[in-house]
Amino acid sequence: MTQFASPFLLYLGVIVGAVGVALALPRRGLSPQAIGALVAGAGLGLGLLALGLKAGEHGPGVYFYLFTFIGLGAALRMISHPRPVYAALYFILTILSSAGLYLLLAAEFMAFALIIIYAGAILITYLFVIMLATQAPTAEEIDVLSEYDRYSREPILSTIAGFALLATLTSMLVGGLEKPLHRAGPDERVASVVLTRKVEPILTERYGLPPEARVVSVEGSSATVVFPQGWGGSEKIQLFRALDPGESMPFELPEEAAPENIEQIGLTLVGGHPLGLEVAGVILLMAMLGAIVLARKQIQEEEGRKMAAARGGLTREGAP
Amino acid sequence: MDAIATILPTFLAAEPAGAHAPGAQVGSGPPWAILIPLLPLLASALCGVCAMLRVKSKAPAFIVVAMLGASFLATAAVWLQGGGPGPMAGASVAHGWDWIQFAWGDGPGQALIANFSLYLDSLTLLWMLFVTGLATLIALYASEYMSHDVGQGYNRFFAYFALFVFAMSCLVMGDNLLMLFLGWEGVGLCSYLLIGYFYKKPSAVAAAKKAFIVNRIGDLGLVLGVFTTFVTFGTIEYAPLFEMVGAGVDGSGHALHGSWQATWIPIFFMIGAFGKSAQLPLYVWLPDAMEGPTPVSALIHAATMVTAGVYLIARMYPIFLLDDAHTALTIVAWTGALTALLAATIGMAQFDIKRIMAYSTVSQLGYMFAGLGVLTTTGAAFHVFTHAFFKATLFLCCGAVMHGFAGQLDLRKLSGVAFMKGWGVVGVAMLVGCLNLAGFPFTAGYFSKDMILAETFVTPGSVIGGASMVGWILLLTAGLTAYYTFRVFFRVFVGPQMYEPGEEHGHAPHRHDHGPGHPPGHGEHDLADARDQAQKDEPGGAHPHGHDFHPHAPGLAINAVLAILAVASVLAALTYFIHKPDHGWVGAMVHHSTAHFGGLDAHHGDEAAHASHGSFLGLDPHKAMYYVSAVIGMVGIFVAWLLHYRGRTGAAVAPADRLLGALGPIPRWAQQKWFVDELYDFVIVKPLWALSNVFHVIDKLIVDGLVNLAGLTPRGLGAGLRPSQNGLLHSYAAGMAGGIVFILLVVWAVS
Amino acid sequence: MTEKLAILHPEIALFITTCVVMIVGLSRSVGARRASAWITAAGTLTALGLALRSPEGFGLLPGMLAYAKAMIAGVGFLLLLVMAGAVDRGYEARLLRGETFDPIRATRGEFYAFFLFSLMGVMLCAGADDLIWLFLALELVSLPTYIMVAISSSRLRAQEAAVKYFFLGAMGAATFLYGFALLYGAAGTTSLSGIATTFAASGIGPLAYAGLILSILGVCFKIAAVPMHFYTADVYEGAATPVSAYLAFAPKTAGFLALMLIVSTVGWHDGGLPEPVRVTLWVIAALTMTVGNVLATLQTSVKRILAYSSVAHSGYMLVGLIAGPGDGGVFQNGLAAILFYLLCYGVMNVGAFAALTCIERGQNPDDPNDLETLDDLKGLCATRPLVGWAMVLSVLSLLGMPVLLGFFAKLLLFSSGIAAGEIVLVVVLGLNSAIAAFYYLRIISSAMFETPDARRDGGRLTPMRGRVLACVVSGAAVLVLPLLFGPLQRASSRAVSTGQSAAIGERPGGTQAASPEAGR
Amino acid sequence: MDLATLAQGGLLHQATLTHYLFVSAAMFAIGMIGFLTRRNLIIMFLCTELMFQAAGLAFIAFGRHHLNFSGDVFVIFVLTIAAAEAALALALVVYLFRRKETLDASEWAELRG
Repeated sequence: MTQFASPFLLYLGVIVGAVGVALALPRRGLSPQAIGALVAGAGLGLGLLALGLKAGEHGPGVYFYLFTFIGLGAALRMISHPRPVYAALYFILTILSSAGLYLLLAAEFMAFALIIIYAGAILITYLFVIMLATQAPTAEEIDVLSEYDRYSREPILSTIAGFALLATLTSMLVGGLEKPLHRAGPDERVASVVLTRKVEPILTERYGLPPEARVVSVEGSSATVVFPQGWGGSEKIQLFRALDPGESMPFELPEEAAPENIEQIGLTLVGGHPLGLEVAGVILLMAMLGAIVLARKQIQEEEGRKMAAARGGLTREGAP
Repeated sequence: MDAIATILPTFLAAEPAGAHAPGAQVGSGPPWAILIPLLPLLASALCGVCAMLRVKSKAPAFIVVAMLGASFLATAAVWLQGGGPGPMAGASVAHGWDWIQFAWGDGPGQALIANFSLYLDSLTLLWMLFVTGLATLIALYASEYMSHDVGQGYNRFFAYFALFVFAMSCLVMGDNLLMLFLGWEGVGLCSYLLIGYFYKKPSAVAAAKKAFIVNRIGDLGLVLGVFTTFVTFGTIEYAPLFEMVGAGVDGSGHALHGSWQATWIPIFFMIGAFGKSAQLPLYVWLPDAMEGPTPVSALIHAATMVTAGVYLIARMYPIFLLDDAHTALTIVAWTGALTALLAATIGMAQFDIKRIMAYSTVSQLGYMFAGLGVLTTTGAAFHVFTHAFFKATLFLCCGAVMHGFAGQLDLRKLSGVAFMKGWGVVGVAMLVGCLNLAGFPFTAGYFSKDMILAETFVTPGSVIGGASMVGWILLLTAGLTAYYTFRVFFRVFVGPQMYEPGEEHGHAPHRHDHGPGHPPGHGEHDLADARDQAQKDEPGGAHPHGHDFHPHAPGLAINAVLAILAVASVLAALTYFIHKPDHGWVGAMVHHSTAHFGGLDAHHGDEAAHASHGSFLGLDPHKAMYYVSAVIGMVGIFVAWLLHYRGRTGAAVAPADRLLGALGPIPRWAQQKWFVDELYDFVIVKPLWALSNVFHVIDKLIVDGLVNLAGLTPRGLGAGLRPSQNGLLHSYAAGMAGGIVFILLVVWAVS
Repeated sequence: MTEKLAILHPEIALFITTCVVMIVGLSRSVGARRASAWITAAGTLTALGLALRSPEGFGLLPGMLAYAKAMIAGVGFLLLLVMAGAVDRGYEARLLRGETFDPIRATRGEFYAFFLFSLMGVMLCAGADDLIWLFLALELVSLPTYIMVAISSSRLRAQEAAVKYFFLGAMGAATFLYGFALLYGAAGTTSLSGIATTFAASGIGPLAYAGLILSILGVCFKIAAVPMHFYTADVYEGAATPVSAYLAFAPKTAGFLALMLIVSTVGWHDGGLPEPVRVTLWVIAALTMTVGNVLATLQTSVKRILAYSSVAHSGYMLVGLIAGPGDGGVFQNGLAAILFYLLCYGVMNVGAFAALTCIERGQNPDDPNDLETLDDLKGLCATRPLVGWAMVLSVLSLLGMPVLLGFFAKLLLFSSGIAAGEIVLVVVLGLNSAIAAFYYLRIISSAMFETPDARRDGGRLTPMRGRVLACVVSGAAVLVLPLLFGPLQRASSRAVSTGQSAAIGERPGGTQAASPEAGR
Repeated sequence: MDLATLAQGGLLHQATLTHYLFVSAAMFAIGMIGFLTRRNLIIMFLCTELMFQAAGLAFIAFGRHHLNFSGDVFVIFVLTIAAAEAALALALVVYLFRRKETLDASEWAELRG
């Protein structure tokens, strides 16, 4: 653990953070939320300092710190804000800064997917429901805050539990990285598929690979090319004539051949987890059905009442 | 079908039993033999389905009859395939599926193997032939007999009935002692359920409870026997077991002769057999078991289940012979003889004909045990075989009478039944049964009883202590048997025609054996009228028959079954003349099984040697017994004729009654079953009760306190934990979070 | 892809049935809507047939498919018998009478669809070879059950149960998801066998342990093990009894399959599990048994007793998980013991819960009360012998009475625990079995020996035959299945036999290193 | 440096990874604290979403460290499940709100013991 963090600072940061969060949660009586937020921020700073000091040149850039502070700060505000709508909006902020962190981690696709799906779709649903399920403001009280939203329940105990979890978890996480992790490396299959498709046009352009030829695999800096049977060539393609079908040909791989993020994800997703996709589809279907079953009540009940009332009325009127 | 085709190999795959290869001389039998037990099980399940669907027809009876018939045919097929109609050569094991296989080491005796496999030899087949055959016939009989219960308990009855046959075939056919035990408990359970079949009647429930408790004592013996066998031999499978017993060594190769196991294993098994086969002192449950429906009495409590004890001893005979002093066998012989005598004397004084038959069963079982004790497994098995037929006949006749006369079983209230319209078949069948039971010359019962009687005098007293004394007791009993048998016959079936309906006539809630409603067609008696009459009826008071009651003559199914059984009882005698050197067909079957004994068998080898081993008043016992027992039987019948037929004018009045005064209180004591129940009450129940009162105080003070403490600890802990379940979502979440932290901390601390 | 489809035939059958049921359930005709239960039954049985023919799968326990899926479909069918009509009782009648349309109750087709979805999820757990798959399967198990609880009854307490179940379940899901993230981080792959290979090759670090422990704890929610057990009693009590029966089997089975797969990645090498994992499971097992049993002793509601006993049974089964496959012998194979126990528990549990649903009382025939408290059970054997005895048999079997099914199941757990050297834990198991007698015997004595309270409504037999059938079939199975002990035990130990070679055989130098020593 | 590494813009050092993991763990802890302290059902569920997000961040960081995309793919599925769960949870909340006119989780505490 000492390799990547100074334990003292880290635990101090956790404790300070815990105090800050405990203070930041709304309570009856004195509730110094702003001070709490500052203290919690200091705790986070200490924690990051504990890591950053040991990281030296490997430390993350300034954007990491920016997104972290915004993200965790928004998360803290989310759990302490008495108004559900604001809480949800702060959660969106957390999501946005998470997306920023994703970007720093070179996961562009996931960053944008996160924003579109989470911030754009799921959270908006939340907002709808919050608005639907909150008491409508009355004339006297325009600004109704429910009792249960205004105050936290057992803030201190909960904070202790949460930060104890954080402390143990962090110890294990940081300690777990002490020994170099087994680095799994890219999925060879995926890289190969991407490259064969990318290398083909490059070869065609540079070496005049005929369109009939197919690159079947790329390894390091050599590609295996397969020619169709009975293929005769012109002068320009002389280079390949010497090669027998299935033979490898060394070539210089240009940088733009590198697979793009979205290609990699797509291939990993479809190539590696096709059944996961199916199951996810089933789950979504089930969720849709479930949401319908649970939420369809009100409208139809009213119609049912109307229908019943209408039927009753009709019979009453129709009866002599 | 595909699914079934897949299930079968998945679950029933008859993989070679890895841990144990059956002994070389025990081949593998036909795998379809497994159908013999499984068909009744299937029938039972189907009856359960019928019960579910509330079937209100006789469908369950037909299912059971069909399945049991198929089971009988399968038994016969196994027999014929194995060399029938004679005995099978040697034994074979039909492997059903691996059942229990525990191994805690590789050495011998470190594995408990009990497969669901069948041990097929001629002893097994002998038993199974009459078990399945009689069960089929009796199920057919019951289909009519129980018809008043259609739509109520009918489904249940046949489900239990078929389940009984399954359990019985497990008992008889299992190739290991665990399967025997399974069957043993299974038949006990079915017997319990069927005795208590009329569970709304307190006496039936009490009888079921009595049977249950008394049988548990016997079962304790059996469990000890199985356990000791396993500890001694390291196996409970017959094939390797008999191999070792044959060599006279235990599981680790030490010689067994003279060891404590050689004495005690037989004694344990013997106790088990006494419980199941109603021998002294554990016989008390059997007469009470007559509370069950009569077909049950016929099948379970006369023909099959109660002979399980005989089977157990016969099956384990090699182990019984290991003991050079023959302790267990001597006890068996004496217990058998005394049981036979005691039960016969009680039977003489009873008035309930079904109870008489029950005591007679106990008495005849005593004969069988005496036979086993004096080293004639053949005689015992032969008597089991003949007894199964004629006793089933007798019970079913009693059942027919009971069915027809609204539960009337008192022999003082019935007379001349055989000559009433529609009762001819019953009368003839009854006569055949009585002649057999009385040992009338050339009946099956005569031959089988003779064989046992003769052997008592053949077997030297040096081998089985007091064997000839046993013989004399049994001879006396034979006379008594003939007397009480024909006492029933002369009083109930012949003589002036007279009857008085039983208490079921109108007593709807108090059904004895026989449900409240009579079958449709007998709706002529008005229920209210009948109840009125029943109120006037004093129990025991002699009333002329009259009112609206008409006896209800047996129908086709009952008559057919009685006819078949009567014929079979007669024909059973013929088996004595097949395979004559082996003392008949049954003897041949027994001799080709493990019940055939090697060491002491020399004197059974040739007829010439017999005379030198024992004699009956200087004569060859075998020859002498033909005459002696015939004479004794005739005398018994004659006495019965004298006392119960000659000059009898009514049902209740017989010359015997005049004689009773001369005998003083003895007949009354006999009628009170020699006060054995009271004796048990006094010797066992009362002291136990007193003791239990003493213990109760101790119990209250100390044990209860301890138990309460033991019970309080979890309750206290629970009360401590209960606040955690306060119903609040947040508390639960906090508990979960705290738990996660706790476990992470524990692990962090450990690693 | 196609080779993976081959192992998914039962799931595909279930999914097709689901689609059909969803469509049929929308039909205008009452008769067609009524058919949905039959269609569901047919689909479940088809899945059972297909499951028995499952080929070997992939991943760590590839031999498990046939046994596990057949068990799931089989017990699922029994549960379906109990559940059929649980939701839509009386609704159709009321609709026909022209009373208010109550959409929350008009859920015939949907209810069966949720059941099938959930069952599908349990089956998918058995074939999981990847963390993603496992995650999706576990979610597919639970999400429908949340709705099933909510719609199982129109009473408020069903909704309360749904809230607790859903929200705590989401927290549990988040926990194991985080655990999965750390596992992925430690191994660099989501494939379970890949993780096992990595662990075997380069050891297991604290990161991996954190991941394992969080995953195990998260999945503990599904099996209702301490510390994730809090919801159990409330949810089982609040949900309609048939749904409680389902909750006691399906998520538990899914959870144990998942746990077996997760724990297989570290494997049971020479000295058993790696110490941190062993300690985790040990603590959880001991606490689970004890907490479940002691809380059950205080209850008066049979449903709560069964709920806490369900907690305790999870604790028993964890002993098998700690023991692991041993050296492959049937006597020592803890994983086989778990698979066998799950089957037995499924059957006994259906018997006990179904008996509660067989008798109805209360004024409202549309939404009657099931048997609930111990007092309700009084004299059940006398008044309703069939139901009563089936219940008594099931409960005796749950108690582990010799010669009944539960005895054999527990015997295997005991023996595997002893073989693995977990003597203390086995003693705890024994003590807990004794404590369990306290409350099980209370149920039995209520049903058998006490006389029914004359003032109480005696109740009437449910018009739904399926429940009685399920009850009686389970009661009979408890008696008859011991006869098939050998084949079932062999099937269960075959189911995990190949997994053992995969988990242990891939250990570098494992067997090779041992052989020269053996030679010397 | 091979192409796949290039595609992700260089190696992610363990020291950097610890930072991301710390943030993810903190997010998880805050989510849990929120779940424990808030009584509004909707916010409670938002907190579980936050915990899911924490896992997502860990997945992405690990994926970057290992230079493969299984982590990213896992996050796609996490998003899917989160959406499905949210749909169900919100439907349930609406349903419950209709029955009791409150979103207070402590109101649902009839079953206990």
